[in-house]
Amino acid sequence: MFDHILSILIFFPALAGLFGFVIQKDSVRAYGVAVAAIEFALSLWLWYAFDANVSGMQFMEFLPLVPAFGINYILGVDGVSLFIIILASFFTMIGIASLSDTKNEKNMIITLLFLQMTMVGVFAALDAIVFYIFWELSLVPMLYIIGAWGGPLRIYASVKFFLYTFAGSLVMLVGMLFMAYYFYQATGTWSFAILDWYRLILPETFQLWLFVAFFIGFAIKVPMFPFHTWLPYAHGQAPTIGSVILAAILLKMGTYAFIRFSLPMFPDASVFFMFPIAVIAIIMIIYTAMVAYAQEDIKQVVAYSSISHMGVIILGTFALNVEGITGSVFLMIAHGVVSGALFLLVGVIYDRRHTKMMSEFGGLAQVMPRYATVFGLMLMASVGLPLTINFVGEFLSLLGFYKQSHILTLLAGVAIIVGAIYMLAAYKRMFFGNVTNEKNKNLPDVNTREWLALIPLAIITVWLGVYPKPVLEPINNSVESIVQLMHEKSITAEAKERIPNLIKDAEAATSAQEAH
Amino acid sequence: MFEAVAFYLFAFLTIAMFFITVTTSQALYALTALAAGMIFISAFFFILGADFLGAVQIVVYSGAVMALYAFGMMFFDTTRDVKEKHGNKLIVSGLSILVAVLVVVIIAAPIVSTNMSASYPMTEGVGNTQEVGMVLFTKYLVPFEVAAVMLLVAMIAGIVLAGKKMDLSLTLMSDDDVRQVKEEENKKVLS
Amino acid sequence: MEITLNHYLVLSTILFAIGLVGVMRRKNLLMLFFATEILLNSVNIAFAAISHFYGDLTGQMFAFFVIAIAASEVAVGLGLLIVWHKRHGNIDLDTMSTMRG
Amino acid sequence: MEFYLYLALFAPLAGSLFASLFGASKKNLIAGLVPSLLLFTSFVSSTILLVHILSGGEAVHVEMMTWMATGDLYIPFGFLVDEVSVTMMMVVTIVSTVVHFYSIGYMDHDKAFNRFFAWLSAFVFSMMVLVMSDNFAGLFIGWEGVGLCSWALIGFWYHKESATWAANEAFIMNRIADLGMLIGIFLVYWNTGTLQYNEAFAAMPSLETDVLVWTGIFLFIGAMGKSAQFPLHTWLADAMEGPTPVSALIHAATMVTAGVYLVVRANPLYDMIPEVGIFIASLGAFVALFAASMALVNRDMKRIIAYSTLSQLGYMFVAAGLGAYWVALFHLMAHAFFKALLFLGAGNVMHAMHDELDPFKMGGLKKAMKWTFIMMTLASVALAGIFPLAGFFSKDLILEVAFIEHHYVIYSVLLFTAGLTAFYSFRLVALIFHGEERYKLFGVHPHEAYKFMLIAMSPLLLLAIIAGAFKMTYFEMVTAVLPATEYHVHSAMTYWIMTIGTQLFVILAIAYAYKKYANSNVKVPDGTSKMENRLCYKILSNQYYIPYFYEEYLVKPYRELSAVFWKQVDLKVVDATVDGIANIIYTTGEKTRGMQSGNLSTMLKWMVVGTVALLTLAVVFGLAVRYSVEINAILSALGVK
Repeated sequence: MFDHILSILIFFPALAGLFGFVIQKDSVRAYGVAVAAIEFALSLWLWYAFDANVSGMQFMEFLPLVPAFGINYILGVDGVSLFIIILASFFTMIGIASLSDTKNEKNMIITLLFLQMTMVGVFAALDAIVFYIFWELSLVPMLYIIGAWGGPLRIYASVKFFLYTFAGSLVMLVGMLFMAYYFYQATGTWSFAILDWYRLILPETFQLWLFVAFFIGFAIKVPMFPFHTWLPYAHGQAPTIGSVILAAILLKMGTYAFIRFSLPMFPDASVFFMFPIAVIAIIMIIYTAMVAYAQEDIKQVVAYSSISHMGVIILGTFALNVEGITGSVFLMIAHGVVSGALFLLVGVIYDRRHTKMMSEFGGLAQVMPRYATVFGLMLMASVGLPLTINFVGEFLSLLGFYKQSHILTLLAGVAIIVGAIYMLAAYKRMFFGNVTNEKNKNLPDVNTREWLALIPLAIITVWLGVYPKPVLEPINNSVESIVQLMHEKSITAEAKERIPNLIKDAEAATSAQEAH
Repeated sequence: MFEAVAFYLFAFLTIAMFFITVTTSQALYALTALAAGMIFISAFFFILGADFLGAVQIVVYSGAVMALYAFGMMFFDTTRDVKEKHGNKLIVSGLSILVAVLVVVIIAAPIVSTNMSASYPMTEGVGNTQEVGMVLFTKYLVPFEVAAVMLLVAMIAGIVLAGKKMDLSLTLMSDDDVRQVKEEENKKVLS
Repeated sequence: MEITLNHYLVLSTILFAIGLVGVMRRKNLLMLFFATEILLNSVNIAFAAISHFYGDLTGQMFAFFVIAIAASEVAVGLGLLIVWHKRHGNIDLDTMSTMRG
Repeated sequence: MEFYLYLALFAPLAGSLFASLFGASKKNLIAGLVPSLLLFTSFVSSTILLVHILSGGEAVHVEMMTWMATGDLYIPFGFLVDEVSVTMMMVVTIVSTVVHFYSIGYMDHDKAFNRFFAWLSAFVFSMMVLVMSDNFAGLFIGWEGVGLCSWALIGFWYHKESATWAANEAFIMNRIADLGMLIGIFLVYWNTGTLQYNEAFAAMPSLETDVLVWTGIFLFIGAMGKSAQFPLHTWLADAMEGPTPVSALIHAATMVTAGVYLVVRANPLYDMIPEVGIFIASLGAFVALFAASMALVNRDMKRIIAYSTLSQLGYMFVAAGLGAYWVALFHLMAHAFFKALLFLGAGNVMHAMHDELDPFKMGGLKKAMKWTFIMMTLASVALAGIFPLAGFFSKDLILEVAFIEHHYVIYSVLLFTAGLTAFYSFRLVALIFHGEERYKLFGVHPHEAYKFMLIAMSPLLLLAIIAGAFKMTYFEMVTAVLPATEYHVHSAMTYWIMTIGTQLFVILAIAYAYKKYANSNVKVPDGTSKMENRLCYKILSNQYYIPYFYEEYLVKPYRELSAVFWKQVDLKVVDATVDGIANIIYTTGEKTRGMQSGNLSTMLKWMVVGTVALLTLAVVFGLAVRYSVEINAILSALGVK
């Protein structure tokens, strides 16, 4: 059975979702939680069975779909995707468990289960077409979640979200088709398998064009400045659970795809575009942080802070060395946990007051001390305090990029300042001061169901901040193999120089030791 | 010399007939002129040695198609003019000529660049009809059969479309019945 | 005075233009069908002429199929025409605006 | 010994977690007592470690577990107890134990008693991590940790707008410096390949001077933030919004000295780059004078002490910058004792005066608060550097260092500042405890603090008095790891002249302060007196208009720019562009909709137009293919290809 663990992980929730249509309305939540819990257990088993010392793909599955054009159903995980899959199943579980009372609860839970299928599918797919299918499919449940359960502007927001990301991914599809065509030209056989594409060395001009094609698709998903404007609307209108999943998992698709596609396939183009992208990332970091500071809606603050953090992830990815990429992958997970938790926390107060405007609050620390504590913890994690999960990722990302550029890292490091500014300002407005609004006087503190979601997140936040090794190690091994591949594939002298050669370095190190 | 005279004569006649077809406001004139034009065209085919094609042209157009049009016109009042608003004539004729020139250029281009060779050369001493038969029933057999099926389909379609309520004869019905039938029709249309 | 391929092609062009003029300016549906016939025939002339001057039968074959298509088109077209006339009592193009977007 | 190390380190954490269990419940004495006792345990463990080190034992070095490991980077949770860190540990544990016990009394009536102890112990834990870590990353953990706790404790009374504002200001300003620190850490890593102190410092001599200078500068920027050096100094005075024990522990004795500790810890680096050292020393001297001048006219008891702290930090940086690391550390230690004492005394006064901070509204309190009066006076004497109290030994040493290193400008600045220090310290003492009992005007009935609070303070008093006696023991101990430069003035004559001169100068300043403020003519200033309208008074009392400048030219523009970015740029440019593209497509559809009039004739015309277009394309491409050779020739002639 466990030979097909990935397929099971992908299709089990979808099948269970289909089955969910016949479940009684009263018991659907229990059913959803059970399904998600089984899925989470399976993903944990995946982690348990995962061999951290192997840098390549594991649990590979292969099923021919259109052999004539080399389109096959190929799955596999490595250290980069493993934890995002676990995170996806984890968030679906706690998302369903902590779902506050919504209309059409049944539809919501079934939609979430379908969404889970697409999320796991994206991160497990090793065939470009399969990847693309899941990538696009993931839009549908999200569109539905925003459009059906969203706020007053939900139609505008969901259509914008859908069309924007869809337009970007069409460009990406063109890139994929051309890549496959080029592969055909070079080898005489068609293939959409990513691992086959890894082996292909492209001329630099092709790399540049293909990189741009893929970049547009990914950048909109991330979202990178200036393609980010769909995100605040989507977050602003989406229900809590939608925001949580969107921020925690869906945004990671873009950054994950950079590591899965852009870097190993186009190493020279990556080096060529490194500085422009770094500049964009810095704009993302500082500009969106400032925009976040100006917000009046707490959810928008968190939404813009997501963009700001994604900037750091991008920067780490384009550090093109092991430290930076490992850091960015770790930060993906960290940001997933922290921003997911922050959105959940915003949802907690929204459920009570049905408003997200910060001016409506103030002095909540007196009324809801436990809530304020958890919020404070997540806020500090978001700000990147050491011994919280975010710091590890941010530190490594910036550390990695420092190798490439001093000045740009200095600018990007402003993230830790501006991040503190908007977060603390928001916290101050919401929690400090006296309770001025009558409606806030008798708010109940966090209830059991909310604790159910928040406690695991808080534990992860601290645990992985103090002891990130179990996660960092598998990521590190996979990233090392990617970096080595990039170094070997690169053509230009600049790329050879910018991307470290791990084997040579290792040999040099051992010979130096021997010399001692 | 004979060829030239024949060409110019028939060319003039064809153009004239077709010109009448597209300009006259009387449907009956147009129909007649079209039929004449079709027959004159067949003359070109004979001049060009495509005897079989010429024969087919006369049979199909002047016979079948024209008869069909004639019958068709009996269904409606052809004497009543359709009021025709005419737009900018310059645009219409300009566009027409442009398209025509382009089509000819495209058709003629491979010939002008003389990179075309006969894939089914005409054999000497064999009649055109025989040649046509040879090619049509070997190389073009499948398209030929498809065309046959298509014609059959078209025939059935024509009958079905035009022949609804053929069992009712308006001429034999009383005026009230006709009115009733018309009302039913209108209802259908409105609904 | 030799009659060359070009003469035929010019003739074909002229007839095609006449046909297009008919297509564009007639508002009577029946006339539209007539104009279509003219278009098809003008091309047939070109086919036959090329076939002749290059000693290749393909042109003639093409012309045959064109004629076959023309015949089918007339059959179906007239059927539709009649249905339309029964419904609306006229065959004026300007009244046919159900495809308005 | 490892056991004591872990005990010293984790006992405060355990205390913090214990207290936080009661975080949201009512005041519970247990929540205060247990952390205090645990801290006492930590203090005992530190003492055992100190004894171990003093008796010539090896430095205790443990590696608890891996923190981060990726690529070539390897960061463990490693802890090192050597001569320097054990000194810091002693300072931290002594002061914090005292402050903890004191706080049980001080926070007696506060609703958030439990929360206070949770944070206070958490702070001590962070501080211990900071001083005990054996690598830069661990240092940074503590560095940020103390920042967090400082934020939470400054904003402890979060219902006060000023408190939360000050908390955020402190955190953000520290973050600015932390960025410098982080960059410094990156520099260390990429140039030496490690973040362990010993390995990194061992690799440094082979590096280029440029790199070392930059590393030194960036690390020092980090130190500037924590130690509130100019221009990042404004948060320290505002941080006085926190409870007074917090000010005593964090903003006088421990956290603010972390910057000095960093420079001392990185002494191998700063030894190699004397030019940066000079900069540090000059900045320190400047801050010493600058802060002292602001303390002269301030009318807020706690702020005066805060400025004095700032000024003393300047002294420490002078010593550290000039390479006299052990002197800096010694002054750090002595200062921690008497300054914490001063603050706790101020806390007593505040308690007695119902949180009144203006010393002009007090006066004559020595009758009501005898013990507090004695303690504060002695602390002030120590601060002023009068023989034989602690301040004399440490502060005079710094003056000597400056003199011996031939930095006479720095020396004279520091000497002058010493006079100012004495003046404002005793201005405060005089205003509070001497003169007329002005507080009666405000209907306050002062009372002495709880006995056990006074007892809790007594160790500090003792240390403030006798700390100087340990100078030689201390010197022998720390010079095992720090450069052992002894500072002796060449001729005994000069030495005596200097010492006695300084003493006289200081005593004169004290006498002047008493003369001016201890008499019965002192009135509560109402903004009309001649002095208050002088320009220099205004500049000083407005802190050189620096907070005003920051508010007007940094904070406000940032806020406005943020609003502009959001309202104008993000919504009106970036988002509008996207919507604009969508709108173009939408309106194109809307406009061309007219084409689909449904009129067959029109549509036929359009069809013909389309045919024309397609056919034209066909012809053009056909021609292009046919004449491709010529076209290429023309293009290449034009230089396109």
